Amino acid sequence: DKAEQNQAPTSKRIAVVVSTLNNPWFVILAETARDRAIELGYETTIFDSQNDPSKEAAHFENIVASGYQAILFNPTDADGSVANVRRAKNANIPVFSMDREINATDVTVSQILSDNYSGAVLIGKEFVKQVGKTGKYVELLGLVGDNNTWNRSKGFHSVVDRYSGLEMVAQQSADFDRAKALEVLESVLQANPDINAVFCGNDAMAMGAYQALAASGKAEQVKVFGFDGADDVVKLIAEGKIAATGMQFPKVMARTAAESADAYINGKRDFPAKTPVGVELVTLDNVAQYSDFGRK
Amino acid sequence: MTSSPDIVLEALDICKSFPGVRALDKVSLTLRKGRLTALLGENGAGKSTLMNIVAGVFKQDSGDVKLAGETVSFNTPREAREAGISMIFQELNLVANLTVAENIYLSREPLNKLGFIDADKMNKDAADLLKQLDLAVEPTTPLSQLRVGQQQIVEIAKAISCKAKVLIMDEPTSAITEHEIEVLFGIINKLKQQGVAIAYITHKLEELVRIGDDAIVMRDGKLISSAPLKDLTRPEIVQMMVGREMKSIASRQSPELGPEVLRVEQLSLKHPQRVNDFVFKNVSFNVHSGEVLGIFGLMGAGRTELLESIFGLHHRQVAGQFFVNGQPVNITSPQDAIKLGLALAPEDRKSEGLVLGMSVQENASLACLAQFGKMGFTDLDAERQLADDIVARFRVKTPSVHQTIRNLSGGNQQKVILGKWLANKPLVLLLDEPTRGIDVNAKDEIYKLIHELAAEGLAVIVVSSELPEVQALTDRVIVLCEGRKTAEFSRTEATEESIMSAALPNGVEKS
Amino acid sequence: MVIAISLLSDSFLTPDNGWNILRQISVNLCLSIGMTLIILSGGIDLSVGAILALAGAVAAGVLKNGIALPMFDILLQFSLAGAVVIGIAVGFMLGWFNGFVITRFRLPPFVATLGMFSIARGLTMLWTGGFPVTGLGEDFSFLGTGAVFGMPMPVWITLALVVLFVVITRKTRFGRYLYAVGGNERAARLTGINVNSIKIWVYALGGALAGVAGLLVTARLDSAQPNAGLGYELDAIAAVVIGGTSLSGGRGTIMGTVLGCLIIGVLNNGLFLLNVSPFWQQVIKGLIILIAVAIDRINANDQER
Amino acid sequence: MVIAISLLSDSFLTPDNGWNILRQISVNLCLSIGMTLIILSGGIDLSVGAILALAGAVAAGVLKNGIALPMFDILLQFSLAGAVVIGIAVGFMLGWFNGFVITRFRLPPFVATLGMFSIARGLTMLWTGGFPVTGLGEDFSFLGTGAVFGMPMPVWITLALVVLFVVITRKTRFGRYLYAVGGNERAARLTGINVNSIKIWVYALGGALAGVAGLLVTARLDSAQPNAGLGYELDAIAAVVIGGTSLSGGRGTIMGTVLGCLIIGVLNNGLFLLNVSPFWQQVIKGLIILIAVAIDRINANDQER
Ligand SMILES: Nc1ncnc2c1ncn2[C@@H]1O[C@H](COP(=O)(O)OP(=O)(O)OP(=O)(O)O)[C@@H](O)[C@H]1O
Ligand SMILES: Nc1ncnc2c1ncn2[C@@H]1O[C@H](COP(=O)(O)OP(=O)(O)OP(=O)(O)O)[C@@H](O)[C@H]1O
Ligand SMILES: O[C@@H]1[C@H](O)[C@H](O)CO[C@H]1O
Ligand SMILES: [Mg+2]
Ligand SMILES: [Mg+2]
Repeated sequence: DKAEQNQAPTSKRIAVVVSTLNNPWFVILAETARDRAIELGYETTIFDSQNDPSKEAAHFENIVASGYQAILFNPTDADGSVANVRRAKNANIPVFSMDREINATDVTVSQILSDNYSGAVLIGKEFVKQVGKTGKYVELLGLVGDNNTWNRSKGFHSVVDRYSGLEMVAQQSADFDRAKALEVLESVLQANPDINAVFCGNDAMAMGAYQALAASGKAEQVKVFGFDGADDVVKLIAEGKIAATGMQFPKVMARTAAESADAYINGKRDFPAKTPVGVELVTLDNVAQYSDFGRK
Repeated sequence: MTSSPDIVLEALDICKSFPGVRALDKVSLTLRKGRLTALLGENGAGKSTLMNIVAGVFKQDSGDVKLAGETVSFNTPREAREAGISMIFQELNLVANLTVAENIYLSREPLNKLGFIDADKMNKDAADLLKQLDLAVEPTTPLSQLRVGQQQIVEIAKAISCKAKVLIMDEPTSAITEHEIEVLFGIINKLKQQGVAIAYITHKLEELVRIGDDAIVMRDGKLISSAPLKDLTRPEIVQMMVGREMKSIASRQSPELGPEVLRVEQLSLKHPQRVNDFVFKNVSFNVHSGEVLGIFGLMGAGRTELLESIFGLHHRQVAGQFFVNGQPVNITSPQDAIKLGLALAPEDRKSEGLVLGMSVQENASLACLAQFGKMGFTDLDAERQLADDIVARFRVKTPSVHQTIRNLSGGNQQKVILGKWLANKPLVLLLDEPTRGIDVNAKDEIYKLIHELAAEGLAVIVVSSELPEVQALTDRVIVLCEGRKTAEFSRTEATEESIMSAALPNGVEKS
Repeated sequence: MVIAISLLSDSFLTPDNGWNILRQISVNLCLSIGMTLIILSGGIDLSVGAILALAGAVAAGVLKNGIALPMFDILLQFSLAGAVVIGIAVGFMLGWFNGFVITRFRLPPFVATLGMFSIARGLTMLWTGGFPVTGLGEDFSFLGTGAVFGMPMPVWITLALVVLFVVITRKTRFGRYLYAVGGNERAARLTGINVNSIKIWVYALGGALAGVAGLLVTARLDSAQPNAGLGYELDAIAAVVIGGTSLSGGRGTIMGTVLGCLIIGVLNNGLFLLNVSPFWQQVIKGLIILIAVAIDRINANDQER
Repeated sequence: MVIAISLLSDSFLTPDNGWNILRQISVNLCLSIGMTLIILSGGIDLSVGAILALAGAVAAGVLKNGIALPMFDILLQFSLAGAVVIGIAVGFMLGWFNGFVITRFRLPPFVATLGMFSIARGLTMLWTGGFPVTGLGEDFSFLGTGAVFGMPMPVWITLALVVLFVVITRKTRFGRYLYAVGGNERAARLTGINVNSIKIWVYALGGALAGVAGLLVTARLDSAQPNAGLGYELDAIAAVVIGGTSLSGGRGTIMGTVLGCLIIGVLNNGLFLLNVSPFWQQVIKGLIILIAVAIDRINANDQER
């Protein structure tokens, strides 16, 4: 096709397009994908979409124009990214999405996904187990424009809302950000000093929430639940200070994506449309098996 | 009330207050067809305020304005203009980044059939107008490239181009030279013949002989007199303005000259735009302790830039040598100049001399703040003392030293600037048009001050465009013409004819 | 800069990449044209990115779902053209509100538009519930992804806007007044220009252009994202300033802004093509902006003196 | 506003919540003090948020890992005080660089600091590799979370800075020159003030204060986040402007800025206390900013005329 005719590639190239590098979780994802692709013999570049589907669109255009062989893709948005991927598909560049789903099955070769909803269901169940059937809690949402925010929130509520004794006294956004979570919880605690638990849409917010609680001497009384499996949170779970988190496997997803792309380039064509990578519940009981963002 | 047919505009018992100031207290004014009415009074008497009310800029607190017998009330200057009242404001009201023609026709641009601005017609009309006014600039020149005097002429062009029935001119001649004044007077007389009623504010009483018909004199917001000019003598007018009798400027005695304090040799400044051209070239002169040296020249002769160059402003473009107390020195910035004992009161007080948002006290101490207090802290009491001293010594009219300096009249602002520099105990004082826009009384006070300072041993260099001022003030005059020093006169040689002929470019004859 | 990048990467100077760059700058250019007007008039607008998001979301919403008026039991359906008009109208109205607040209550434009930023972001979230509006149909997508005579639609649209606003700024009274108001507001007022009305129009136009930009973004992605346009106001201001327009008003041109957008676009594109790591990209981009504008300044100063 | 919130929520007017609000505004206040100086001098600084991040990351990095000098085979270890000094010094130097570029090459401050924004963000990513630097020890955390005599450390630190800079702006020559430069740069220059040196100092101080803010953020989170301070520059500018400082320079006070920060802080806190939905929060916040500043304007105008 056109791109390939124009640019007789000097070497084999793979692009890693990541939604943002402003969050270490994605840095791990992107760098693991890159490193694996390099190991497999590709020249590899990371493109940072800065959480903006339009910037992502620009990356895809540039990638198409300069003739990469495959794209390892972490979308900015399930819907907003569809048109971008279609553009690559039309140029015959295979796209393997990682972590986040996109709402179209026909455009990617394969989606290697974190099952956010199910993971949050697991957290919800653990929440009921640890907090009990009555109590007050706060939910800290991630970026309100991000669909993982809502997948996690919905998964969690699908369980917890069945218990009418569990009252959500505040639901606020802290943008997946540690500093914001700290401030939001500080304020929320003023109005609700008697809460029993906090559910956070990711671990950065769980850390911020934990710090707010620790600072006001409520860390013992209030249970914190996170999502991701970040380093600090895993450590605090081991110390019994954070209740649980949903462990995602960014490194597994990234490696799988890179290896699939390599297989595709070498002629393989049958890939499952979706490869869900389960989210595992990490609690004090099983924390020994985990390190940051993965199993030991 | 008798209304005669030649009355075009009447203002009746106008009152207007600003916070803390009663700017107008029952002032009335009548403008007649084909006659020029002068508004006279000291700085702050309320002349501009009255005219701003007539032109729709301010609203009066009470009183009526009648145009052709009808009471009118304008909400904007545009409404006034559409009713036939056009005003040249005291402060330039031009847009620096537009061209000359664009400024003249701003808000009245000619349009072509498509509704777009007809630039060709506009430039052609502007060119005609500029020719009438004898201003030799292209209509397409950006206004920012014109000097203040030329801009003032553009302002005049703008006002007369709307063919108004009433034309108000607030100090139109304060920034232009003899030649332009001639041209302007010609136009004024023509407009009068066409029946235009003119209100004219000026501090240059001698102009009135040439163009004036009637006059009102104001003091502290009150009307003192309203009469035909032929019934008034100059001393009477001045006395009414000031409220007391005034001695005319004491003629300057030949001073005791001290040693030479400043000498410049072969000073040249490259032209900002034109390669290989100079704003001024190879200018040399010196000045002694106790001496007042005048620098005369026509508009654009290069005097302002000469002073600025001495003060270290254009040092990358300047060639030549400076000597202070006989020693060769480098002056590469105003700081250097100040350290060597120089002080400059710039031409444009408001935009260059003062921080308008600061108080009298803060402006007064700005040049010598380092003298008060230690370790970078300012001793506010000492600062206050300084400001009080300046206010007392120079008789600055201000309610308090904490008054924002923007609210002072021009003469009083100028006194603060002088005071600020003197606190620094300079050797040489550079004054660029020190009395522009300043009333007779304040002017006289500033002359006296300058002479006192010289008597105390200061060297003073005064740039002025007013011949009488140069003659009254200075001990020696050098004349610049198109950037060259064309003559140097001692006090006795400095006659009007000799100075003017040195100032005029070759081949130009003055009518 | 262009030369340096082309020497370093063969993919840079290809026609394809040329269209790429133009398509990529079209949204920023759209915002930057409005921002130029606003800055020329002596103001600033921090809300254009937020208005972009709201306009895109509203247009997408009415196109997809219409507007239900429960009290009359009516569902208004909108054609593509209707949705486009509504999107632009939303931008226009919010911009108009900016101008109204700035002139009526004399709020500093910085504060007024910062307030609007927050309001429009919130309204977008309320309108969309935080979810993108997707599946807007081929016709609408065509605006963002189609091409006519080989030239991408967004480029056609922005080209038309550039021409329109070059004419407006250079040939019309409105354009002239814009410069006058920004250059010397007092003089403009005393000369009889209705300064407030000019300002309100300027912000309203800036808003309408943000509406157009919102349509372009939405059409390109076939999806209205609730957090679209985050930070775009700074990109637009940067393009305007790099293009030589003075932030204090009265001086600058639309063509300068086009150049500013091109510089930024070429820079972004070139750094990717050169395979610079994303972290270094930021450092280099910052340095190049500094150097580009510094060179511009040095040249300007040489001419001035 | 305070009254309205207290009527609506009992938790608002408690001493605890008072400390809470003060602790929360301390970072913004720190940046805003610097921003006040910069705006008073007639400039603007878009890089303070980015400088905050870099300063925090560098301080955390040297505290945790020291600096390795491979060519001398030395590992420099840093005490807490050393790390604090280094953090502030990093801020100071970047700010100095801003001032240098602005005065030496006459870049518009907007562009120069936008360039620095990008550079400092990139450097932060390069320094941290995109990962937070965590586990900085009790002593360091104490700066952010501890309290002395019941008053939180960040509040002590910012209080000291407020006092210091109130004195500097009101009592020192430097402060006076600041107002003069911002009020009329040319007149200041003609009066013999070294305008360039004042400006460089102003930006350097702004940078140093961003460094302090970076330390506070890092200490409070016990972690230097690479993306710390995103968007904080706008919050700081907003606080300064809401506090009555004119963006054109020369007019304003530190105490006004303190008030501006308080208004924003009370607003944020109150909206959380009332558990307003995040979507509505943005709308309400925008409206309240508009209304607060409009009322301020109306009062000011009443006094003026
Ligand atoms: N906008 C204003 N706000 C406050 N006070 C003002 C304002 N304009 C003028 N004044 C005051 O009103 C009085 C009259 O001022 P006005 O400008 O009319 O004087 P003027 O006779 O034109 O003086 P000059 O010869 O210096 O131009 C002065 O005391 C002045 O300080
Ligand atoms: N901004 C400028 N742009 C272009 N030329 C200028 C500019 N300013 C001054 N000049 C030129 O410099 C020369 C000297 O101007 P300058 O203002 O020093 O004259 P002056 O004798 O002080 O006149 P004035 O009576 O207006 O004060 C003139 O030839 C003028 O054309
Ligand atoms: O899956 C990722 C991570 O959880 C991150 O912390 C926030 O964004 C989500 O999409
Ligand atoms: Mg006057
Ligand atoms: Mg001059």
